[in-house]
Amino acid sequence: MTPLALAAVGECVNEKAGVVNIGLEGIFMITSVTGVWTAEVFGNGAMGLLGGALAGAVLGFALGVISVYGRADQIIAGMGLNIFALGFVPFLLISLWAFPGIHIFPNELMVPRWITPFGQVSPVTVFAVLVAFLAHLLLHRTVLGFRIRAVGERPEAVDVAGLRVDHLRLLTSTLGGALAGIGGAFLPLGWFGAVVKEISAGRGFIALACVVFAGLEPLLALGAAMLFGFADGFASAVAVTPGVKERIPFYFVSMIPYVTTLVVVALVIGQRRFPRTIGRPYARE
Amino acid sequence: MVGREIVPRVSRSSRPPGDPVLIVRNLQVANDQGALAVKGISFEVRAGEIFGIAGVEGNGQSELVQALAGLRPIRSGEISLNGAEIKHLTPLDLYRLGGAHIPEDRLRFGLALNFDLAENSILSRQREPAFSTRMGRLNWNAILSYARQLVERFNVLAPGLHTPVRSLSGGNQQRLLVGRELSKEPVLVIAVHPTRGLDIASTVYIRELLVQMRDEGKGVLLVSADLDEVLEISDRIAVMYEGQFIGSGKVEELSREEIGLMMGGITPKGRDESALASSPTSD
Amino acid sequence: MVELISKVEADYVPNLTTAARDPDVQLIVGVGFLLSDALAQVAQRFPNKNFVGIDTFAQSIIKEKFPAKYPLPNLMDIVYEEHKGSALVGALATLLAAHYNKPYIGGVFGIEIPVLWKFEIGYKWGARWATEWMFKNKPDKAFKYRTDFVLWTYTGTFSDIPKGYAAAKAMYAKDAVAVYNIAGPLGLGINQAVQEIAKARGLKMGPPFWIGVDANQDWINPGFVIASMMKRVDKGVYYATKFVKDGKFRDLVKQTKGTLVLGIGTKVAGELTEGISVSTLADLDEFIKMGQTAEKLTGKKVLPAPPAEIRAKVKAMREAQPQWIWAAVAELEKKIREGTVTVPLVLTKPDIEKWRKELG
Amino acid sequence: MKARWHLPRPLIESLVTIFIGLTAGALLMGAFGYSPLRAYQALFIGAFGTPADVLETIAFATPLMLTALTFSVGIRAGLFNIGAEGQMYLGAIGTTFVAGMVSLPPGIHIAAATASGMLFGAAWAMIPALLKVWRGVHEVISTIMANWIAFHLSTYLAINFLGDPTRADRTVPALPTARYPVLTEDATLTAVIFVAIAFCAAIYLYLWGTRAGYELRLGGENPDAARYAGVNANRVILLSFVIGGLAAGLAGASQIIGRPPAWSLYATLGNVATLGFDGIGVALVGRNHPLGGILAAFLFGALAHGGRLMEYQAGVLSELVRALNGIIVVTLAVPEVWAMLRRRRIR
Repeated sequence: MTPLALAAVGECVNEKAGVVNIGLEGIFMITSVTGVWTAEVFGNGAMGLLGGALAGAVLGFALGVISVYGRADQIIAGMGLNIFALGFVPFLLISLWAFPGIHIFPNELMVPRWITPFGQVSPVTVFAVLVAFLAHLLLHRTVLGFRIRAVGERPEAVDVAGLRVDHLRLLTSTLGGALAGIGGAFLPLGWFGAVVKEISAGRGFIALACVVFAGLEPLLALGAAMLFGFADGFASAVAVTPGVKERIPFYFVSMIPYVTTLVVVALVIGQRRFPRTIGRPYARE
Repeated sequence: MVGREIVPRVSRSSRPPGDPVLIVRNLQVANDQGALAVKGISFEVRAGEIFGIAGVEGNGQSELVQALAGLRPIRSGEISLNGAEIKHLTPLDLYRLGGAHIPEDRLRFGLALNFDLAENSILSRQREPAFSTRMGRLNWNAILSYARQLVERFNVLAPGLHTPVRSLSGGNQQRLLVGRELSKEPVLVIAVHPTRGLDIASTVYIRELLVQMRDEGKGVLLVSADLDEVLEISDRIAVMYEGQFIGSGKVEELSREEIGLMMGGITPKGRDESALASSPTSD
Repeated sequence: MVELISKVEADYVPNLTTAARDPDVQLIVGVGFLLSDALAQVAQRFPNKNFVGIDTFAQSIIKEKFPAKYPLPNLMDIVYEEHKGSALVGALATLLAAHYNKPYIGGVFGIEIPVLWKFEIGYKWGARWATEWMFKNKPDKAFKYRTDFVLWTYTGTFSDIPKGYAAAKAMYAKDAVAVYNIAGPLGLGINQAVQEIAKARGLKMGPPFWIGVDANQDWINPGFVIASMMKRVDKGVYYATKFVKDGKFRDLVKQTKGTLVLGIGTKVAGELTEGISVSTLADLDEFIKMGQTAEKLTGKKVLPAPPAEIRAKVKAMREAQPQWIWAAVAELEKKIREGTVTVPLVLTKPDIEKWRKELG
Repeated sequence: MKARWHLPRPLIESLVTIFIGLTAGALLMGAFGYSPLRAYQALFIGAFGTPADVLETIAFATPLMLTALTFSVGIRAGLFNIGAEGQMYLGAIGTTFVAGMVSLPPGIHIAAATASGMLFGAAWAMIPALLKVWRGVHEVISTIMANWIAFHLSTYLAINFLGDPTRADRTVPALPTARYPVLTEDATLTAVIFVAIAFCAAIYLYLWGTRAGYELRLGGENPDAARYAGVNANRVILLSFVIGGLAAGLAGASQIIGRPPAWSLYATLGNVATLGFDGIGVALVGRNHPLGGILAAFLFGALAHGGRLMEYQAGVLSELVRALNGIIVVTLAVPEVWAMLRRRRIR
């Protein structure tokens, strides 16, 4: 749920500014590797999260430049990033660690968890919740947030007002990339204990679904991430219950998160409104 | 507008108008945000006349025309086109009943920029038997010869029929579009800002074409933000303000200043609206 | 040795062809049952090269399609008796459950492809054998085998580690004493679940345990991996290379009809050639040595802790379990080796249905 | 007659992006200590070194031109149909069923198995299509979710209904009457390539030669103009998904009854997986044109087939080829690159 929430919240802010990043899946994949690599270099899991954030920011910035100055088709550029990651990550795994498909890093590099009366909580999870609230405040209570929303709705007005449309959009896409990067690094360092080549298994796209579900509201996105996290966990819990698996083949249980996504998005979509210029580059007339 | 060049006036004959080809009663249309943009408008356009709607842009003209062209749903009211009552108008209904539509934004509605000239020449006419068979095959020979004909008849300057419309000048794009619409043999022509952004030659040419249509006995509904244009070629004029007709009358009866004031929402004479639904007897 | 990793399984023919065309190559090894068709085809086209498939059944394809050529002289399938190894760890887990008074044992599987049925039924069969053994030898601990005794689930993935974590977590929540990993990297997810419990309860050693598969995975989390069901692919490759070097390859193909079975007590030409076992401390040492070599080669840290520490922890864990458990597992292994018991080998749908009815 | 299609510029643009992709790949290889020169040399020899390699390259191109068509037709209609992957899985299932479980006379059997795959693909494409029509769900999300669902569904069907009782790893093989003839012993190329090319050509004729095709392209080119022209937007959505699904289904069929040695679907779907995603890059390099897609598919087929020799001789993981694919896609998404190029040329 944590990576979903981080990526979805970042993408909410990004899409508010009118930029769509379909490449979250690719960012997850690449930053999971860079995160582990940094963690190993510094011998510290938290540094790994930073390494993920940095790589994510670079990727987000690059996509931002392509979208803003290159006037790229953002969906195609994002898909390109996903395809790139699909090939680049296995290449990276074998180039960095000389082992195909998987790399297990030393256990002490795992980001430690806090033990609370309710169970163990990763600081990153707490951070993700915090980020959602901060993003909400940013968008709705600050001047910068107002500008970000304005850039998505009326870039021409923002432009006339003497603000830089390009800078604002670069800012949000870099920020979105960085958050997704923390999520990507969290996958191995806070959760899996290893990097595998298909590490994100569609989570980047589920994060996008959370964004749609949330109608670009960070707090709702957080809720959506929890819901999908729950659907995922629920699927696994159902799968092991004796008596259930004999009747419902596990294949159908495995579909639960994806079917949930489809159904939920189909149900709420009519009530969601998206910024006027979403996905479209801004060109001064 | 500043620095406007003088456009030569279009000459026209005067002829009594015929039967109404378009009757609109109490039409209400909402805008994209769901607010009422056209607040109960009634009027007629008769064969052989140009009915001009003047007004500052954004007073509901776009919504009105889109409703008449079947591009926007009608909230309430009635439309009768060429004798047929239509509740849920679609673009195809409009064409089927003899309507032609020169849309306000040619780049948005009227043309597909990356399609070539020939393909654009049948846009909205693609279903006509002349251009596609019953099985749905496009008849390229017919399309090309028709496009060639359009190019010649309406003086469209283009390197070839396979040139993407994107690379034509604005004037030539509009000539192609207007030519395509007028060659539909319509009974009603809806023309919105037909000469906006065009060079003088094209402007004059297109106004002449509209007048020619009128003279051939077709009804023309002209919507334009260019007051000169409305005054120059219309027979009757209505001024639209905040979704309603604030005033109307025959072109001879209205002064330029009067219309200018009405466009600003001021009705000097407090004209009643009965003139709008003019029946032949009220002349 | 050059290794070619196929990304699309349909690439196999061209992949093998690429290797076979290299004049310096004498032996081409393909790993994975999906290579069977490709091996059968390419081996015929390059009669001068030797081909080995791990987990394949290329010769049976030859037998079916080109009976005149069977067995192809330059092709050897190497197959493993994973069901037997799975039976051993199934028994081990069950005995642990009896010792610690736990209600369940677990198994986390990958995508439900029939190959995994071997593991599944082997594991459950071993569990049942252990319950029967206890009635005879350890009546105070004995309990009757129930069809819900083994918690098992197919996760539909061999790579999505959290699925392994979630499945294992649910099993440990039901107080399963040990969970068998039959899903490759998903073992790391199982490990996460174990670690979480260990941390919450401040444990230095299981229970809960998990059981490794294929390679020796005891070192991943010393003290919590009770053992691994080892399938020594490296040994298969080693034997094959040795046969080629000694010039015995084609003779052996003729003798074995092209299929070399590596398992428990399996022999070739009178020599013991085994490939399946439950990990021991000696195996651990061997793997630690491999890890150290890898660390030297790559300059990167591979082992989670200093070798001596890993070894000490694993040793302590093993010694903390009562001797009779290890003895019972050894007894089962001996019986399997002697052939006095037979572990069912399940590969077809009717079989799996029948056995699931019986074992749960 | 004057050419309807101005090939030179798109061709140049595609070649330039490929060059950019290869350069970026060389930089990546260099950064990780491989020799790009050796790698590309091996790649080229691997793809074109012998006549057999050329045929193998073509065999690789076969499914790619079809999954590319799925994406292209979507883009032509203004939709991002990235569901070729899942539609292809279902196509493979449909074909496997008719080819392996049903007995039919020769000739008819091939046709029926092919058609069944195409229909399954089209049926699966209806899920995102209908969600779009009914609820306005964006097709990127629905197609990707449908891909995952298709993966699990197809594995389930393959193992539980189509499994080969004697072979644990795969479904029943296609009966000999349902197999496309192998063209040469040296490569895995079969006559299915002709079907694939014919299908691409037919879709080309359909899109540019029929009213429905015209309306579909108009819908993608300018939705407002399409509305103006009386085009039913929902019809365009459904039609483009159906065509895309048929193409992807045919791609799936081609890997079952048109590709030795297995003539069946692997239980892990391993012999079809990823071909759908790879089609996206192929489509873009082919400028979303059905015929351009054929050319681009040959190029990507060469990369895929040559990649193995690159891995073998230069030690560069052949997966890198897919990373190049990604870079090429990103480059093609940026129109400003071409604007820059044009400006330079004028200067």
